[in-house]
Amino acid sequence: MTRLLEDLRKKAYSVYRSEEVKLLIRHRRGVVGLALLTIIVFMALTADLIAPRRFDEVDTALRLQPPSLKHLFGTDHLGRDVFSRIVYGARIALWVGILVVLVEAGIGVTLGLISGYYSGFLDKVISAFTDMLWAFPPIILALAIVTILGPGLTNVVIAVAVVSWAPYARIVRAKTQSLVSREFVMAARAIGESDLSIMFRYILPNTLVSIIVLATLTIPSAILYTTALSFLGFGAQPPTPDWGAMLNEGKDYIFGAPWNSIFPGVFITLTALSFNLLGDALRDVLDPKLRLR
Amino acid sequence: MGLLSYTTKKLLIGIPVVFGVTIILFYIMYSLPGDPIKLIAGERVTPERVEELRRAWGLDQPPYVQYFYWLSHVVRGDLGVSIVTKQPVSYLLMQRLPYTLMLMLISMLISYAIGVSIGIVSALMKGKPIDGLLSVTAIVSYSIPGFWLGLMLMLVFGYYLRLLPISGYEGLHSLLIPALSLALPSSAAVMRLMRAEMIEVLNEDYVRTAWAKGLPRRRVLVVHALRNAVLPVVVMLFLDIPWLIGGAVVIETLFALPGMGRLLYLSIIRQDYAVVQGIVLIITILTVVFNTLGDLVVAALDPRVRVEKGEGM
Amino acid sequence: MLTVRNLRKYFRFKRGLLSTVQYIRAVDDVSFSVDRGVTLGVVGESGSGKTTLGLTVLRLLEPTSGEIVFNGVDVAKLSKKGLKSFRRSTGIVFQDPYSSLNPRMRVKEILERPLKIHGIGSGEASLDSVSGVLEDVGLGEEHLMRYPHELSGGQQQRVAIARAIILKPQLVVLDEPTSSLDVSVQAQILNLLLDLQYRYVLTYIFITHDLLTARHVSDVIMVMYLGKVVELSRAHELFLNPRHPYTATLLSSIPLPDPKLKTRKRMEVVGEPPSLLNLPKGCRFHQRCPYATDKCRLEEPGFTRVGDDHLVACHYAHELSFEGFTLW
Amino acid sequence: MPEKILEVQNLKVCYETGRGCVKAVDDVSLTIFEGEAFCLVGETGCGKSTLALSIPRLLPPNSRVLDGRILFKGKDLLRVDDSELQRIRGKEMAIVFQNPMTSLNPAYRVGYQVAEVPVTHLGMSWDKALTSAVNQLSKVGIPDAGIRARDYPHVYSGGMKQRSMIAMMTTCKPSLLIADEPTTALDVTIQAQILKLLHSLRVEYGLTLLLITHNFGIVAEVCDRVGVMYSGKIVEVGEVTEIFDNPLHPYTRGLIECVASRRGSKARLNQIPGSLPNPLNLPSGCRFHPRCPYTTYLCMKEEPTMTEATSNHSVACHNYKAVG
Amino acid sequence: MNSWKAVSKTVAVVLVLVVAVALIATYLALSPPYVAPTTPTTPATTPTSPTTPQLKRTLIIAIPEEPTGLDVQQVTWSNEVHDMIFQPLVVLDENMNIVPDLALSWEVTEEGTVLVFHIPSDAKFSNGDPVTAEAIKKSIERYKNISPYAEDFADVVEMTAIDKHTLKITLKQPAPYLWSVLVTNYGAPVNAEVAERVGPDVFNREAVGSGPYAVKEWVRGSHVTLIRNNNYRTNLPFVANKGPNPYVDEVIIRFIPEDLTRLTELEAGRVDVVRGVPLEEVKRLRDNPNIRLYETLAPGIHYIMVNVQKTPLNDVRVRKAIMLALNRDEIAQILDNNVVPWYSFLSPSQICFNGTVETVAETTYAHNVEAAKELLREAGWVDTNGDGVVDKDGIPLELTLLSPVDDPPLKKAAPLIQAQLAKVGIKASIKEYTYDYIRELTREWNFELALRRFSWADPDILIYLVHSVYGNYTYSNPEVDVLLELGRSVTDMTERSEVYSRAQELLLKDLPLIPLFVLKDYTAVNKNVKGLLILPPYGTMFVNDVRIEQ
Repeated sequence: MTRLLEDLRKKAYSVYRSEEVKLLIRHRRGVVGLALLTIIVFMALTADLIAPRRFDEVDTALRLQPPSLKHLFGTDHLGRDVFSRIVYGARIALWVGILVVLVEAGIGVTLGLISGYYSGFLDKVISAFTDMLWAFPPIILALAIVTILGPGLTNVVIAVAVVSWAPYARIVRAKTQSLVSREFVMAARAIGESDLSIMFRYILPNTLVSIIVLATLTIPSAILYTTALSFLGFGAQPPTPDWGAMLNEGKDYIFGAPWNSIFPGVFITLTALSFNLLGDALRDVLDPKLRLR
Repeated sequence: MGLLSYTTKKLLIGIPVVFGVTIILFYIMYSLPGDPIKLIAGERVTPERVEELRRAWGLDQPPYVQYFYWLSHVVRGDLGVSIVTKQPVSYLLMQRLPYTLMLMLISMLISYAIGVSIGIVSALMKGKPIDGLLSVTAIVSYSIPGFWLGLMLMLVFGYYLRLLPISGYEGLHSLLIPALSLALPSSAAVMRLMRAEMIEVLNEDYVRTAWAKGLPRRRVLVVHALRNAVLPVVVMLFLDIPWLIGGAVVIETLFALPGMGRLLYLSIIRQDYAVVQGIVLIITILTVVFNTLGDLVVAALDPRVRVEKGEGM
Repeated sequence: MLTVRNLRKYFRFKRGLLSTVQYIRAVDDVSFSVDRGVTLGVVGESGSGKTTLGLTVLRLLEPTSGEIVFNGVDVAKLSKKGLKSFRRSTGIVFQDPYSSLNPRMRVKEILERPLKIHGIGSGEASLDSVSGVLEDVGLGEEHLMRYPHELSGGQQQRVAIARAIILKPQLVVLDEPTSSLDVSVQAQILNLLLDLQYRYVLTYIFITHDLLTARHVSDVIMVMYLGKVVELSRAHELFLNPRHPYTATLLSSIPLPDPKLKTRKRMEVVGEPPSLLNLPKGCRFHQRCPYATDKCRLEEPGFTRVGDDHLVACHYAHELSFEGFTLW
Repeated sequence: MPEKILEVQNLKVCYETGRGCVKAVDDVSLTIFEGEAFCLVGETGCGKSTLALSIPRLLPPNSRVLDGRILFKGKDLLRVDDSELQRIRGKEMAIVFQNPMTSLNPAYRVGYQVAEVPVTHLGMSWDKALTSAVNQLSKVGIPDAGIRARDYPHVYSGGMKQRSMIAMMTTCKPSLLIADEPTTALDVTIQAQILKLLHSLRVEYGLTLLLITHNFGIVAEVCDRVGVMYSGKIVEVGEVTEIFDNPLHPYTRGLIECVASRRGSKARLNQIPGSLPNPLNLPSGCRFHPRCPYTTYLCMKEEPTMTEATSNHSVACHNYKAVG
Repeated sequence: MNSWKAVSKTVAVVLVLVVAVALIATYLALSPPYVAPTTPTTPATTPTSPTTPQLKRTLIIAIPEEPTGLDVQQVTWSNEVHDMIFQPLVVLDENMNIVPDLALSWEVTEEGTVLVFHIPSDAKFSNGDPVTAEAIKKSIERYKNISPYAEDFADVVEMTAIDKHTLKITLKQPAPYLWSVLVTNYGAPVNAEVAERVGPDVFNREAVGSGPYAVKEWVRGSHVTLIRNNNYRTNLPFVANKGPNPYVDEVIIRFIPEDLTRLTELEAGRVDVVRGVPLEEVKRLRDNPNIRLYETLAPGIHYIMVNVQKTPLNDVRVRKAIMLALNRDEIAQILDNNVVPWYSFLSPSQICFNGTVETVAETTYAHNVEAAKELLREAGWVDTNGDGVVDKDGIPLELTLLSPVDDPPLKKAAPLIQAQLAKVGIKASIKEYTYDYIRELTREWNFELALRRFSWADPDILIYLVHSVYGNYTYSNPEVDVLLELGRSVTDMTERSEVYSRAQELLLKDLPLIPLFVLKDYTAVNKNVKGLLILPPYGTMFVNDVRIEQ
């Protein structure tokens, strides 16, 4: 009996998944995004193998060499190999992007769930707070927060997350509100489910798709924000091969050694692009109605 | 509801937002590490002198006293004096604001002109190769960091082609590259929204009704579809202000433009309380005003908005 | 078994920032009682408050005032704990079967939740009662591991019914259980509901806008208009001898599936129901009633008993007859 | 014999989905005569709305007409150019949709939306058109039409919106009015009013009505002739009394019998077992055979074609004689 | 409802108006600050002798920062504009000797507690008021009252005008450091009478001094136009022209904060002199045949401040290891050789600089990885686990290096320093803060290694860095304290230099600061500008002999 059920479960699950996966595969842009992302993830995972040198290996004799076979992307003002730094930088970009999203989703989803489920005073307070955040140029707030916390990647992650959870709160709130009036929530109450159980068993799972899609779509902006902060000199500490920090260092040599600025930017763009393409595809397939703003 | 009371109401709602933002900011500035007085005092100044300066600037007071002091002056139109340059904040702002406004205006013109027109074209060509091409272009430009784009444009137009000034302000043409770097990523967002809205509206029942009535194609597309599709884009136009200002901070810093964004960046670094407060106050007020303007425009365009929706219990 | 007295459910409604609070009187002073094993049909058009009534009776909405006495206990005053045991003896089925099932739960989990919450059975035992109830509603074990979207509309509604009866409740509220289903499936579900009622001696409150269905399943029918009960009667009697002009209009408006009745003389009303926010004084139907007098415009009618178990809320319940019309 | 006003021949329409083009209307032929009221009846997803919308070519963009002809007054609508089509729509052929709530443009006043029609088709000036719009609105029973014409649609009730739609669509006195479930979203009392309005307009303008519905009650009340659809096919066509008194297709029979009628009470209803077939996975042979009590081996193997049972009654069933 | 139709129109009109007004307003607002640089039309009038080329009569100088005020006694920092307006009593020549400017001569008596200045009888402020002993006294009194640096004259107990042209300053104690104030424009007399009459705000806009040029117009955000002060007289020994410059009628000082723009303006010929040349551009400018680069060494060094209170940095061997681990030539290389590697604590542009100290330091602490490792080993730091980082008692040698984001040379050097330290097994992690914040952290002893700099012509600056009381920092050595205090009172310059050399020797043993380099200051000048003199320590420009050929 149980055996049979287990088999059934697996089968049902695979059917359910495969349909969406099939749709995703048919989504050409999504596949391109996935391929790009795979390359970047591959870079990040195998950095130690594919990077010809360490990211912090200084050799002043080799400084500001243009791209060549030996140094694919040239060298920077300290004679570090730009290609190697880019490869190691992929780790940071991915790590930062995902961490920011985890933190901001954590904040946003919790607040959104609470304010959507308990309408009334709590909702008004949270919504007002969200609105206020919305009206505030995010980069400025992030700048101020980083200044308080001190520079460093972790602090940048916190700062960016703290200023950008609003979309999550809004979307989860809206979804929750629409779900609360849905009949299955009413039915759950009719069988005696508690509030907490309703929130986590009935509402959260149904917002999950939106959250995942939103997460994919906010990773690029997280990356763009953190690199912007690094670019302004508030992010990763040298010699971390953060792409934004590389741009910050490279811009002094923009005319003499433009490769120092070109390549980090290209890779920031590619990473953001891969997530954007993937997120778009996910949205098309999973949650066509989702709006970011 | 009358126009006046509607506007007043919307503006009244904005007041707590302005207060909230300034209070939060004040405490943030207060908790910034480092001591602005020591920063301005320099290397050769004695501790007694530091204390004297601190008293003179009122920085020995608890933060809420400082806030109310600041607020009471703001109400009288006095934004205070920059601790670094000793110039009145309002003077500094007046000097810088035009550049930032101009930058924002130009970039908004560019991004909305590009975004709206391409969005419409793309929506009407939905599913055709040209739509795919435009959409991909949009996603790509959406993924480019504005500051890097600025750097590249600077390299190409300013250095290689020597067409435009590299940085600094030498006249309106100096704003072209910065505005472009601000506008391109945002135009992609506009285009995507415009396209999505247009496609959605084209699928609306009332557009089908318009076709069924036998109206000419242009009338259906412009009068019935576009009119409704453009609404969210207009809303976005007004809601985008904070984002644009945020972008201006980076772009102005990169291009060394004498605008408000760069002043803000410098003032945060130098902990020039009064200037930061003043700029953020202006930004928040601008945001609230533009949001209200946006609401008004929406209300003018969409008759449904004027009826207040009720709330259940 | 269930007696409802003077039940009211108002919704607050605020216009603008400073304007006064208004109330939507969705259910206004409704009283009735239902005996065990009986089906009470609640009939009305949209905005009549019939769904709100159903939800309020089960305290899924908090009543504004009034009593809901279930097995001698006032449900409206129940504590959290008491409410839980009340939930155990009641069930509800909604209109839209898909929307009433959590799309992220499998059928098995959907049906197990009530057992878990109320601490009934575990493991094999609960699985047995799940399989049992599935069989009752005409589904098999192959459906256990499915997600709701993998089922057809009829099957979904069967699952919803199974969830409502798995705790062997006494009272089940059926809120338009068939109206979103295909015609050919409606009959299946109605038959199922009747079978279950017979087998488990269930009491139904059957909410519908479809008079034909109401007549088919109900013993007693209550007609509602804008939050008020206008007529309450045995089903048979109501259809044979409607006494409220609104009931007569409703009956007369049903398109009957018989081409020969095409040209029957009908009872007609003018206009559309007013907004709930802007209810007329006096009888709520007077603006549309062809028989309305000044009395109707000023005075709200109370109930008049016109026969055994037949109550009508009309000033002229005794006078009016609709003999000139072929209502039915 | 009255003139044929509309003739649909072998129409095939499908919808693009992720899994190929799914046929919604499959090889349907249909003739409608001038002045009559023809009903297409069937359950959700049987293709009746697709059929209706394909006539004025108002299908959504993800649909495709694979084959067939739609002859309206002798012209093949599938092959006329856009400007010609524009002249036909709203002038000679009108359509009223299912959901009045979303069918009016929220951004314009109702009077304006009605007036657009005469301005477009009759070359009327806006001033005159607006006056005629008020007349038209009062004709369909909008009280205080002069004032209400200046309202925006969102303040109208559902019934009034549907009335305005009808007003808009009948301004040019079209010869064919397609009504796609015009009352499904409305309450019974309002439904009765709208049906009455349609009837009176038919009498006044002599227009031909193609009504799409799933409600057999409405069929009986409104129509002269009926076509019953099941799973993209027309399975039975005939005069309304014929269909009700002597249904030849087991599906038609089942449907009529399973409707809770005036007769029974608390008795078991006759029911059609099972549910509608999935259009992605249609049964072989006759599409109804898995649910049909009369199924034979032939039904599973071979798709039945339309046969004329009597002069005004055709059916697509191998065993119609046994059913009747 | 009808009002809404009106609303939509009103809104449309208002919007159009707002946009239009905004456009016009911004355009108007943007126009004035940008003044097209006036290229003075060649005077068609007097073609001087055929041998002398035609002269341009306006010198245009581009500087990065606009002064906050023109009154040198009210500002916290002064610049080229003040140099033009004001004239110090004395200045430093290129060998750091004090030479007369406004003053004719001076005497130091009573063991350095009395200074007597002789003022020329024809000395005048630019407005014609005579510069008398009384006027200078008033000026210094004003300085003591209102300047943020009033402390500078704290040791002055009495000032007396012996006669109209002789000023006697009595000091509490010998104060040789006072000279470093007097040689700058801070110590230059202002016309205190005018200042008193017009009030501080107006004087801050229209300051009056006795410098070679006088304020004509200050366009905020753009430039200051200065006109020749025909009352100007100087006693500078190294200039030929002791009166007003006959060749340059006007000096325009433009404020162009953007480095590249400043240079573009120079290359386009719209500017004659550019101050604050970004180091990245030096190479390019050097290759430009039309431009001459003036190079001066900064009056101070860039260094690593070490927290000598903290283990393991309290061990002098570790500090010496760091000193030896650094390859200053490499640092200079990545800074495009715009710095001079440095091993001691005073730069050649500072008073009391002694070249031998530097030579000795250089030989002692020349880059030597092995020696550094050996010192670490002696101190007990050995790499036992093979991770490349030396350790002791299981604790790896990890240090935090504070690096200022807003000091480009130090910021760039930081990762290289990190890499060089890694070669001897010291793991340094960089933390970037603003320069000012790092200064605060060091004051609070909340640091390990901090990249810093100082810039002041007088060696007395060291007292603020390494004195156990005045310095406030972590280092304390009574011998050094004594020497630095002595340096404040020794008036004889040779003797004083000796004192500071001894102090440096002690510091080189203790290494509370680890010197890195001395920065080169560059001024880019159009080759047509002849006779310009730029002198250390501050790169002060002397335009007395300038002629601008066309």
